[in-house]
Amino acid sequence: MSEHSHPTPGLYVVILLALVVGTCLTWGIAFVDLGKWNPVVALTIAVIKAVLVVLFFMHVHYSSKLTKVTISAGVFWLMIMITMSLSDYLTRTFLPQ
Amino acid sequence: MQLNFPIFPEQASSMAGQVDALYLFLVLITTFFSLLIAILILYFAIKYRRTPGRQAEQIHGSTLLEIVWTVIPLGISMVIFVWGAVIYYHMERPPANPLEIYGVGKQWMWKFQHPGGQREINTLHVPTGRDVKVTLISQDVIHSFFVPAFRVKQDVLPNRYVFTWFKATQPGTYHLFCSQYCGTKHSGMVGQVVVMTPEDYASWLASGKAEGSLASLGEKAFQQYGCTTCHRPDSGARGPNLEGVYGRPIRLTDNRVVLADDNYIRESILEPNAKVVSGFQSIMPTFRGVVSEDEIIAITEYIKHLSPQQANPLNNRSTPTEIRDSEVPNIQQQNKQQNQQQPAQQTPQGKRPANPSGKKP
Amino acid sequence: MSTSQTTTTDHHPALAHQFDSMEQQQEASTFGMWVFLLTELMMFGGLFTAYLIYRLKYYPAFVAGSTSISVSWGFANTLVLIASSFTMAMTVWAAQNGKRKTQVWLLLATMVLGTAFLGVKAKEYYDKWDECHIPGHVIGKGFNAWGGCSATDKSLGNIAEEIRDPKAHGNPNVTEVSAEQTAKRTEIFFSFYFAMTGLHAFHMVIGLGLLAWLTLRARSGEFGPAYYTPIELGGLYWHFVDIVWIFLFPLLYLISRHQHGV
Amino acid sequence: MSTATAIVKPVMPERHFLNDNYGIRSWLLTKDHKRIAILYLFSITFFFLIGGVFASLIRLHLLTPNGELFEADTYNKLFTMHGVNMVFFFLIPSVPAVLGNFLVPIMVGTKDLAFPKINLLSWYLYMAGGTFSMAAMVSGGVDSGWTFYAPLSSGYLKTHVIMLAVGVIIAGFSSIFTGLNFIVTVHRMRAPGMTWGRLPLFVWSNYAASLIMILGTPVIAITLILLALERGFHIGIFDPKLGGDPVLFQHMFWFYSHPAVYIMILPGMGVISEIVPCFSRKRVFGYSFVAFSSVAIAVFGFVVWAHHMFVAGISVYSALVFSLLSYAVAIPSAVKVFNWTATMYKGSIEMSTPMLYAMAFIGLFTIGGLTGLFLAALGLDIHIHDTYFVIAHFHYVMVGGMVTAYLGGLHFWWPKITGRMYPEAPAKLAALITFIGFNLTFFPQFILGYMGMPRRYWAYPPEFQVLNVLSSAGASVLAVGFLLPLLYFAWSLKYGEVAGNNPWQATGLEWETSSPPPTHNFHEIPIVTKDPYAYGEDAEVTVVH
Repeated sequence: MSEHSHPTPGLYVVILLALVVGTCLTWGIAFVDLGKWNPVVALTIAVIKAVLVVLFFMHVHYSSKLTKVTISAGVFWLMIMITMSLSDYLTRTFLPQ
Repeated sequence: MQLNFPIFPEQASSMAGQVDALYLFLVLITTFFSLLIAILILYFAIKYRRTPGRQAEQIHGSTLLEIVWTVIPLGISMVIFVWGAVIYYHMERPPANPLEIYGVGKQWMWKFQHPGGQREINTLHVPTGRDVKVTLISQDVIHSFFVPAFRVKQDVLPNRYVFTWFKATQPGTYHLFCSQYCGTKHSGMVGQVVVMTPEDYASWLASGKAEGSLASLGEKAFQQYGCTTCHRPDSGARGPNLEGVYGRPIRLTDNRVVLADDNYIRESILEPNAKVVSGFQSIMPTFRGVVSEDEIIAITEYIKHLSPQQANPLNNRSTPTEIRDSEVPNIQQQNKQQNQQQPAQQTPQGKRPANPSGKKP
Repeated sequence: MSTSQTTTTDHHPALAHQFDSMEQQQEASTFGMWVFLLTELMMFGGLFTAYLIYRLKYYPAFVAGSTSISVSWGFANTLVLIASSFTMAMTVWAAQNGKRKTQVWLLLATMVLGTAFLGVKAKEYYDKWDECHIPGHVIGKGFNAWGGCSATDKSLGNIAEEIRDPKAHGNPNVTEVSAEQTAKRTEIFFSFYFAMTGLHAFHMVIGLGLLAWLTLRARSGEFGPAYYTPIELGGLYWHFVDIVWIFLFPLLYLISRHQHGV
Repeated sequence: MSTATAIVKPVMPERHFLNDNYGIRSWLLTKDHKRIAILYLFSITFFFLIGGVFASLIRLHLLTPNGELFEADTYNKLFTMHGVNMVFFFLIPSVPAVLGNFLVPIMVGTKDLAFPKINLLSWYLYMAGGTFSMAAMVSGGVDSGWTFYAPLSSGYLKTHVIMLAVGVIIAGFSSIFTGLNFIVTVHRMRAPGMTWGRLPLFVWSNYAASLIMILGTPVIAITLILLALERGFHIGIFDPKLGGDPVLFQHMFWFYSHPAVYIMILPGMGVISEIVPCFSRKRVFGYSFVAFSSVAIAVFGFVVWAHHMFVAGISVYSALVFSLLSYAVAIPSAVKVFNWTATMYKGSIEMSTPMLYAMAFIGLFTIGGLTGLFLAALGLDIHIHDTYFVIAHFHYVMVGGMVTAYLGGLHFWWPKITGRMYPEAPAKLAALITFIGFNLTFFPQFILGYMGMPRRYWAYPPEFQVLNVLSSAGASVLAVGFLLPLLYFAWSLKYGEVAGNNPWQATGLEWETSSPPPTHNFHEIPIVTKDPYAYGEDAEVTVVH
């Protein structure tokens, strides 16, 4: 990895600013009524922020394919857990309590 | 020790034959492949045993063979899947016009309530030739209602109704097991299912001491807890009118549509504010910790029997909230069909449970 | 075979015996960290799955519970954590470029920010304690959605009151009875709030321990362009914890905020 | 080739990992993967014996139908502790932590695992987890069943559920670290020339199992943590009384615990893939299919978990999906069985002890796997779910499959680990006894299960007694079969014939180094130029050292 290029402090500052803007945006939009899109927007911003952190702060943008595959596998497995669990809950009348 | 021990369970329900057929098919498959592999291994081990000078013939593999023994098992397993799924679907889809029995599991006993008001503990009497639907709930941990002779099993969950159904074919006495580990006396949570001919069953029903039908018990509870104060048919009522509501889609304040089934009624008693009917205020207090499971069952049964004076009101779709079929979530469709048969329900000897609507709430 | 045991002379002191070269060591260590973060992801993932299912099930209660926690503190904490991620990223950069003093200062800055985060978290927890919004019957004096089981100010933490607040222009059908029932169910929201933020805070504490250890090693000049793997691994861990929070913030603090105002 | 080995009488190497260092410290603080494997060997054997004692007591109790030997509570504790010990402290770590730990670095041609300290830590975690579970056992036992189903375990039992759960969680982290070490080692530490296509199948299968360890185990950890929180602080997660959902516990539990059975069986399959070619003197048939089927099992294994929940109240549609997907796991398993069988075709087969175990494995695993089809078939599973049929099925896979493979592997690599041969005659006898005892124990349980005998029953209807007596009788035979190896393995440490580097004339890097191997595995890091299992080409050449 040492031969690969590394991000510079300048880029780090840009990412930091992007993250701060993202956070403020999340906060601000939370008070605007978007109906059912509120959580979607909030999570989309969260995903973008997470991707920025992963790519640049965690250097994945500059890392080997193996690292990228590893991360994708993790996300994929998480999705398996969530979607397959929900496949049960969403297809029965929800547990009345 | 019984030395003439059986090695195959009795078949006492309409489902048993179907399940056994699949079982025997699978036994056949298993025997065939196990023997095939065993014979091949032993044959190779002997035929190609190491003798001085024997050289193995190097074979790297064969893609054709790999494909063959991928596709054949895949084909066989798809047959098994479809076969199993068909039986399962049949099991999960309750029959029209069943005899409805309620069962409550608790550490460590089974309680059953018949529509006529008869109660039993650890014993369940059912007639032959009639579809019996057992609606189950647990008072504490998870239990499982298991009658091997019928090939039915259903985990019994706390706080949620589940059901299983069967059609007994052979009179006799069969095991009832709890098959989900439920604590110290798990193996003591056993009982009997007594299957009788319809005539015997009728006389058993008649001989049983019932304090009145389940629905009439429910009516008593309904009045005792003051439900009638708000749930009235007149226009000024503070709660929705419950007449003919059972089995119908209901529109809620948040525009969702749910089905008024056993679970919905139960939830509305215990957590009234969770799904409030459109046009009503959520002012009903919770009855959690006040009513018992048995009473909820009785009240549910009572609500089922509450019908407006029209002939068959539950088939009448034009409810006050105007719900179209397409709005009802798919999963609920099948429940609905089954539930619409409800008003026709009668006990075998043709005696309707004490008519609660005689005293219109 | 390039390296074997005989050529020990050109070994970097930090090269472990099982590796052939510093490069292999660094690649293996980084990859190992990623694999570990995968398990962490699945661990938090289990919680997120459960959270999602209950959020669907008890949505009104989750809204009420979410509204009762302070969005300002959560917002501030998000910024603090993002800033700490930045200083951590800069630490790795400083190590790569052999800036020893900068490394130490940046590590200290990261730790200060991390501690600040935990401080805010502690303050939030204390508020919930004060309002008797701790789920269960063992810690505190039992859950009380009406709040104020020990506080003098009775208006504090009355979730039922908040649900009925005219400002809450959500469901016009809210009545005293239904508000009470919803308020009771917020207990399950708080179970998840404490489980998720608690597990996250636990990771922060471990992270701070790691950073302290790294600071000591950085001070002795152990890390430079040739060897900075531990700093990088610490950074990966710290950023992961940051990412978890990036999701926790909207999921816990911002459920249907628009109905209730700040 | 037999003449070549007969002439050169092998001698023990002067220095090897066992005599490089002495003293308790050199063991307890060792970072050598081989010594850690030995530590695991002893501790796992210990837990196997404890679990075995519980199993024997269960079978003894079930001789009579009315529950005459133990109280119901005691019986419930017995099967709980049997399950917990065997699943979490024997089956999951057995092949990976003992044989895998010893062999994976040697097989890929490196000096040690990537993270030796973490490897040692994982043994300590295992022991700490074991200590918690033993403490729970000693302080009164736990009667939750190894599945810990809520709300029974979270709200109703009076025993030390939390302590046991903590033990399982800690042991889980031990497993995570082992998996992590394997994955990194396989990716980053392979010797020059050791391409993915040349990796021994044992490494492939351990790699696949490691994937499950790192992706699945954290979920059981968080599940049990939530369970412990609910039990300790009465917060509502799973208990419906507190607003929770008990089915969610089952989803999360089986998300790990179903793939976990592949953690158990995959490394066992790897052992068989080594033994069969060696004693058939043949390349493994369809190398890449066997290798990829391991990975396929690991991946598909994650999407089938709810087939444990067909009667638990999940939705009809989800049950259909999970049933369909369950058959996806059956295919790669079948592919493996066919490939092993084909490997024997036209071989030069020597029926030594490891081969006997391997053949037993193939047969028993076939039965175990095929009876899994019964349980994945929805309509049929309704009847046999939670009966002795399930018990028989998973013991066929776990004992008939996994334990058999473990014993086979132990015999196969015993000369490599200790430098000495085990005695062949008693070993063959033990293999035979195990096979007979095993079938006698568990075959009747299939019939019992279809008859409807539910599992975890302290007392049962009298018509089930004959089959239960048969099963118990088989268990006593099986116990003899399991105890015999203990004796002759111990005996062989002193009196066994010196094995030499490659007593089986097998291929693979582990056979190119001395037996026992030196501390750093190889005197010189090997360069791999051949395909794996290159039997019949120049296998003999490698023997001469």
